[in-house]
Amino acid sequence: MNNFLTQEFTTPIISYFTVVLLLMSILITGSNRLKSIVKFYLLQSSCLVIITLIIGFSINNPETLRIAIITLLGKCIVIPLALNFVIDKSQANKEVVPIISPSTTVLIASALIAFVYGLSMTQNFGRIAYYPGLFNAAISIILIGLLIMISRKKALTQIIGLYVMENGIFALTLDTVFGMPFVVEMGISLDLFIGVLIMGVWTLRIKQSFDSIDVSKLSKLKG
Amino acid sequence: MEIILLILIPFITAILCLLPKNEKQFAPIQISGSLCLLLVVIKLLNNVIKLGVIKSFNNLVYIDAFSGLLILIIGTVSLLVSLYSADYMIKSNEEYSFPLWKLKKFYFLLNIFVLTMLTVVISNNIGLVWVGIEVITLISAFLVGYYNKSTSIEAAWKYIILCSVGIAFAMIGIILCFYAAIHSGGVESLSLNWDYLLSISKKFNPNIIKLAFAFILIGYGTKVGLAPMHSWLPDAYSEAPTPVSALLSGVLLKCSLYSIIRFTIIANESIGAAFTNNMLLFFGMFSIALSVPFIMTQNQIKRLLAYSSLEHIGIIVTGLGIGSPLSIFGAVFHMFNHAITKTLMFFTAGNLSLKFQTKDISKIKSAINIMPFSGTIFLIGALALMGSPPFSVFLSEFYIIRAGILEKHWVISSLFILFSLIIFGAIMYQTMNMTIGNSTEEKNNLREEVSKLGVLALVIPLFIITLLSVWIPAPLFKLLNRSVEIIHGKGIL
Amino acid sequence: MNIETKNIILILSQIIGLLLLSPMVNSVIKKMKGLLQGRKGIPLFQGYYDLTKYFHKETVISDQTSWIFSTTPLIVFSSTLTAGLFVPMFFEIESIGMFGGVILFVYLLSLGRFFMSLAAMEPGSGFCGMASSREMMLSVLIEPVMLLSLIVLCLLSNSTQIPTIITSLVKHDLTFPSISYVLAIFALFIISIAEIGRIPFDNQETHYELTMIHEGMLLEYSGKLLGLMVWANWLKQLIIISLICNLIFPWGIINKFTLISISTGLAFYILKILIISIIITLGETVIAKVRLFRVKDILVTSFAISVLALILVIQELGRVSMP
Amino acid sequence: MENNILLLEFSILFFIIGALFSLVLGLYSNKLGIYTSSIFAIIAALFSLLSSVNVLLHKNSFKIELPINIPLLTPILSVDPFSAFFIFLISLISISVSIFSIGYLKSESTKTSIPLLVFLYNLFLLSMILLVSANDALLFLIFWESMTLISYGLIISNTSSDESRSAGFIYLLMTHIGSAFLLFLFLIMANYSGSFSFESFHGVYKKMPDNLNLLLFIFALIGFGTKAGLIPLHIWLPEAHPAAPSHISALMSGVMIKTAIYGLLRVTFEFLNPNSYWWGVCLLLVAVSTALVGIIYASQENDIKRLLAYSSIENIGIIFIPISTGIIFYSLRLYDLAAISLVISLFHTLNHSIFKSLLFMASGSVISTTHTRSFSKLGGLIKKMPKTSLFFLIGVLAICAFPPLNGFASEWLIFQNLLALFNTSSNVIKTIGIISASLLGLTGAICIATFIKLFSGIFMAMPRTHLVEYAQESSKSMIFSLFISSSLCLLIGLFPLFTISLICPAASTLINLSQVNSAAFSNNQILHINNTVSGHYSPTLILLLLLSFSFLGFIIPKLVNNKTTTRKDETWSCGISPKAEFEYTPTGFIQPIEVIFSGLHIPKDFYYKWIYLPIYDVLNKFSYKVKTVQSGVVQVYLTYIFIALVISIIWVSL
Repeated sequence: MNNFLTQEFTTPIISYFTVVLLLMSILITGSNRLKSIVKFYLLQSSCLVIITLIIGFSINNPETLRIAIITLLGKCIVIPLALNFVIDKSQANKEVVPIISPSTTVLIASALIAFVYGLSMTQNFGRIAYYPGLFNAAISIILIGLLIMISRKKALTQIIGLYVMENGIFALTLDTVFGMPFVVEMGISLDLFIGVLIMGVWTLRIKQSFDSIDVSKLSKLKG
Repeated sequence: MEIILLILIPFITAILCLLPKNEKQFAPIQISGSLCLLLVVIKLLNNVIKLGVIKSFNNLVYIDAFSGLLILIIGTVSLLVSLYSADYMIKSNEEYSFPLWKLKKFYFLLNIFVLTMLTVVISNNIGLVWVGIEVITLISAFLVGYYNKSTSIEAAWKYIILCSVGIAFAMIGIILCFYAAIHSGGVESLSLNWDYLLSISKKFNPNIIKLAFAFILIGYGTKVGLAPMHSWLPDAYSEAPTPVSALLSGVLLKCSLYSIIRFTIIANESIGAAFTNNMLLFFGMFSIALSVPFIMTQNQIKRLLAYSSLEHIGIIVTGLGIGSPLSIFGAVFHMFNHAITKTLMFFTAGNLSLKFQTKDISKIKSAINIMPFSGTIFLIGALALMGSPPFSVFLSEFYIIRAGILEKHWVISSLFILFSLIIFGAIMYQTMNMTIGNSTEEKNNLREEVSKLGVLALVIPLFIITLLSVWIPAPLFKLLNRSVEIIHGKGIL
Repeated sequence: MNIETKNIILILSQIIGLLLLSPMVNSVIKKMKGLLQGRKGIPLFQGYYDLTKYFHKETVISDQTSWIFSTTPLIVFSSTLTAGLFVPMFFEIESIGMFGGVILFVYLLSLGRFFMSLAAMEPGSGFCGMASSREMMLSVLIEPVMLLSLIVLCLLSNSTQIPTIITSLVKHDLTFPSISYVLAIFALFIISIAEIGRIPFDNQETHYELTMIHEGMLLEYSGKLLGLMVWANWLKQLIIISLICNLIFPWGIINKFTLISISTGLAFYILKILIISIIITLGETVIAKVRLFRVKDILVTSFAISVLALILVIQELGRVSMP
Repeated sequence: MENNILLLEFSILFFIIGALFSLVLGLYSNKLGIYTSSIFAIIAALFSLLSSVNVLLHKNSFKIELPINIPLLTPILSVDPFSAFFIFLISLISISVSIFSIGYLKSESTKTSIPLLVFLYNLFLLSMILLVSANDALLFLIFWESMTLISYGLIISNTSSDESRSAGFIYLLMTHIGSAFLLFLFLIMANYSGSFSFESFHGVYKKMPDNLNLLLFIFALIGFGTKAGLIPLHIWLPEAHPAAPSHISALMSGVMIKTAIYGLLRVTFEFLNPNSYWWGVCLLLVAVSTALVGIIYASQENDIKRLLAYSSIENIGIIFIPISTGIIFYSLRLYDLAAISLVISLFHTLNHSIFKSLLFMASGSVISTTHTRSFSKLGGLIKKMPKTSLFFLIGVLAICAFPPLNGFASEWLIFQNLLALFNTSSNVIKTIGIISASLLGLTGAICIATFIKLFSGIFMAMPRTHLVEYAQESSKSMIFSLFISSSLCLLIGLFPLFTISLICPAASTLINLSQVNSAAFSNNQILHINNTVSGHYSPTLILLLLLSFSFLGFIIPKLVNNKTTTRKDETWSCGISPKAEFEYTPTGFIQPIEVIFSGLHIPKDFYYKWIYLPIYDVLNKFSYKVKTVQSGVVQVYLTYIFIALVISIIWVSL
């Protein structure tokens, strides 16, 4: 199939999905229930997969399919499953009192997005990307991920925050250097999996020794 | 050949460490393993010094003098650690009344830990380096949480979370770098190889490289423990079993630093040294400065050492930031010295806190009378660590200051001396409170204080740092000088 | 006769002169005091009677004491006498220049004082201890001032030899007497009174232990040891007096020895001594002994005076440029 | 020449061997360790003594290369007459101290761990000898620090006492502050000279901007002054000396603090070229006040070793007086006079080393037999330990500068030196010079009172406590070493010119004159200084007179009547049989002087309370404030990372 996905054709589609990506991360910041957070994460990942496919075919990169599949497996199946498993194990579904209330977090998140877009306009880092919108979105998603980790108390939410960051990074790779060399891809996704497992283990350990996964209890070591 | 062995030996040791039937059997396996490792390392270094650079496994492995130095550090420290833990881990296991499999787990993870660090320093692919460091984090987290107390779990958790975030940032840096590479006409398949990047780095887009460097510095800086990303460091060090703390501060820091430096070299090639130097200087001095108040008011022996590690990392980074051959020589030399000295300190501190059943400084009294050997060496080690001759730390710090003044960094050098004076005072005060003074407890004789291996573990590093203060052996000097050439372009000679 | 023998003769005669004259001078002062107070006063040779009496008496010393206690009188005696050689009576000895100047003079006196108060600590009697502690306090105040005032005089004549000072005062090319010189002498005079332990600083005749300073230190001495101590004290008194008088009236120091010159010199010398002792006596009769800690104020004042003198000296000599 | 090199190498070797052997044998048996270390030390010291004397006599100099291999460092020992003088001093003192330590350590062996002590002892001596002959700034620093550390080890050698802990800490901290300044000094000089070897430092001031050498001089003053114990940097001295074993305090006060003099003189005169007499004037003020304050503090002490420590501070002040006059003369280009002043200061350095070590050793033997340092608890020891008391008295006479002992010789010269300031043209210098002369006199007077207090307190009258009962005369070796030192006091006092002729080449190399005209000091064997307010002093003659006159005083009563009897009876104390309670206590003895100086007297802990403590407090408060940053909440830590990231991104985009 000779390339019908021209830049003109793909740009709008990509930008739609970009918006979805941003939206998902904002929703994650906004919501309280872990399960729903996981769902949003799932959605975000899956539209990352789609973006992968589109971009991949548009610059007809041979590795597209492989990357897409790995991502699908990792981000849309294994991680959400594992997270859900841990959530069930630790019977902790609701983020009770976050450090920063969801609404404020949302505001901050949008402020961040504004900041990033502004910065990229002045410095136009966007220049380096195929799709400037996606690039900016990626950066903002990374920051939002960090924001989530900062604003929440539950161990799990923090893990999810970390994965949102990973998504951001993934988006970044898509947009700048499509598909890094195979080894790295493998390595990265590998320790995403290891990561999630280990995180799960630690969450459970926290659960059993603090009988809750509320991280704010973990503040004995100071000074 | 050596390279394969280098990877193989720790692996095999790790496997063997799963076999033993009683706790006495770990020591011989572990020690012999790390001895062989050290031998291989020496052989390898010999080649490195002869050939200059070793590349193999179609450019997957790249060993030059600088990685050689790191390998040497890893080999030496891991040997010391094995010597020490032979005695210590048994005692502490008794203290916590852990089952045997805990020990197995410990030794297994220990070897894997070493293994990963080795892969990090010998691999040519910055992506692989990244993966390696991530893996190290995940493994060492288990070692940090070994005792399974609430505090140790907390420490481990913070360690994982913070470091993973840092690593994520590092990833961004790598991506940007890769991008820069392929957009300045680099071949994709090679564009993560360090040597290749270096060769084409002239053509990079400076803005992107700057951004990438910032991300890398923050990212790996978290792992290194540069202020203000250092927050996990004292917790992890204080909660981990002593041998692990020694490895963490002695080696792991250096490995992460190694990857920063590798990247700095590329950045310097493409955008000139000024930018990177300023950033390094800033973070270095900030780390030193931040360590001062915590050391002054510290009341826990291992946290004290942890913060002193923060200071020393600051010193090394400052040395790199000053950016003259001499200062860089000081920095790399300091990497080695700090590794050895800090290991020594952690060991002695471990002995003390095991004897007194507490990490609380105010509860440790008159150690030098109660356990003459460890107490004395603890005092001497503190002096050495604070950089007073005739110990090698003095030399490396001296070179850095000398370079600083030579490069007209008046303020930085003065602050440097001022801070190190305050820290000297604080740490010596704490140390003397712990070691000297009249005691209520009865003396116990040298025999039951430490085993022969324990003695070795303390005497060898002391000997090394004392020797290095008067006589730097030619091979080591070659190694250091070469690494300076690699980092700065020209050596001090 | 050659210079050596001449010097030796002169030195010997100085020694003998000091030894013989010192008891006399003391009793002269006492005599005059007695007359002034309307008593008959003591006979002029009382001093010699006392000494012979001391030398005949049995010596009783405390059983707490050691060799230091019993050798102290000798040391005090000899150090005082040695110091005495530096101060010309009425003839100058060239070779004295070889001995040492004012600094040595002061330090020899303080050597005597050191041993006196050390020995006073030995018997462990409260009175002696108190006395020696007070003596030390006095000496702490005296020494710097004495040095300073003497040094000022040295500067005037650019030499630390007392004979040289005196002779150069006569043939000094400065307008003489310069004010600085007068001030220095004044300071020195006050100090000397303190040095020889007379009213208002100390009272030689008191018999009340708690007020004794010098006498207090001799409390445990008896017999010939006491005799030596007393004699040494009189020697010191004579030396200081002749220092003062020779500085105030620097004339009449002879260096060629004919019968006439010797006799005139001697007569003139005795006259000077008399004048000084009259002044001292008058002072002692009109002034009362001051409280111990008031002594400080007087001596500090004289210190200030000599500093003033120093500054003036520097001004005056500023005109006469030096290398 | 060659044999000098050989001798010095031998002595270094012997020190090292002695250290190792004594450590090993000491672990085996204390006694053996003590003997080995002392004997080796004595032999080594003799070797170095010989070589240094050779150098001083023939005014030659030599170099030795050490087996040290580290970048930036030229491992060369070079012994020129100036260093040779200090080697001479070190070896001289260490011989007698080593002899002393044989007996002393045997009596002390219960308290401290002998093997470590003897091991460090030899290393200590070695480090000092290496220090004064180091020819490279980095090498100098290394030896300087090593000396500090070893002495620190010796101070805390009694590890089970809190006193030694605090003392050791203060010592370590203060000396390190000093060393920091030295580090700066050498680094800055190296910047201009291009290397660290002392040759390259010669005349480095020519390459510097103006007045930088003043700054460097101040650095040097602080750096070396800390070690020497200039006020207000002296606070470690009175703590460290009592904590250390007595033979070590003898070495520290006798020799170690003198190495600071060495350093200061070298740096000031060879590298920095004092070019304004104000340096000298200010230093003179510092010196005089140090001497005065030091002795006032000493006078109020009731602890033997603290008293001696304070008197060391006083003497350091006195040593600095001729140094500052030297600087004044040098800056006025009167090089001969400058050289003379240096000779004088070195001469007093030597004398102080001798009698101060004598005093410390003697008090050491008193302390080790009575087990107390506060001499208001003692008394009457002169009957228990007559020999010791005799030597102690000689030491006291020397330190109080009484003719004809060595103390007076140097102090007399210092007076003459101050008078020599009158030959300069500036009125300020004249005034200050003369007034400081009289203040020196004041110092001397207080010194006399102080030492009467000390001596009478220890040795005289009745024992005040039972501690004295079990006291006994100290062992042969101790007595012998005391004898050596005190005879040195006497000999140097009687024949100062020989010593001075040894010192002259040292001073002349420093100022690099061809030679000090030692005629300046002598006028046919009589101490005398040319071209000053003239003065003469002939110790031998004075001794002769004193002896003959005391004979006179002895013979006259005999002539009058030679059959008087002498009887001992108890002290008269108003009819009651005398008790120790009736005695005048040392405190009571000094009280009047205390009262007079209550005006200009600063409380002892002033420096600690008002200079050092506030700095500490500020730091501490600040630290506790900062400490809250590490709050233990992981989210906060994440925020830090976030902030750092944002900042650096902004930095990048700037």
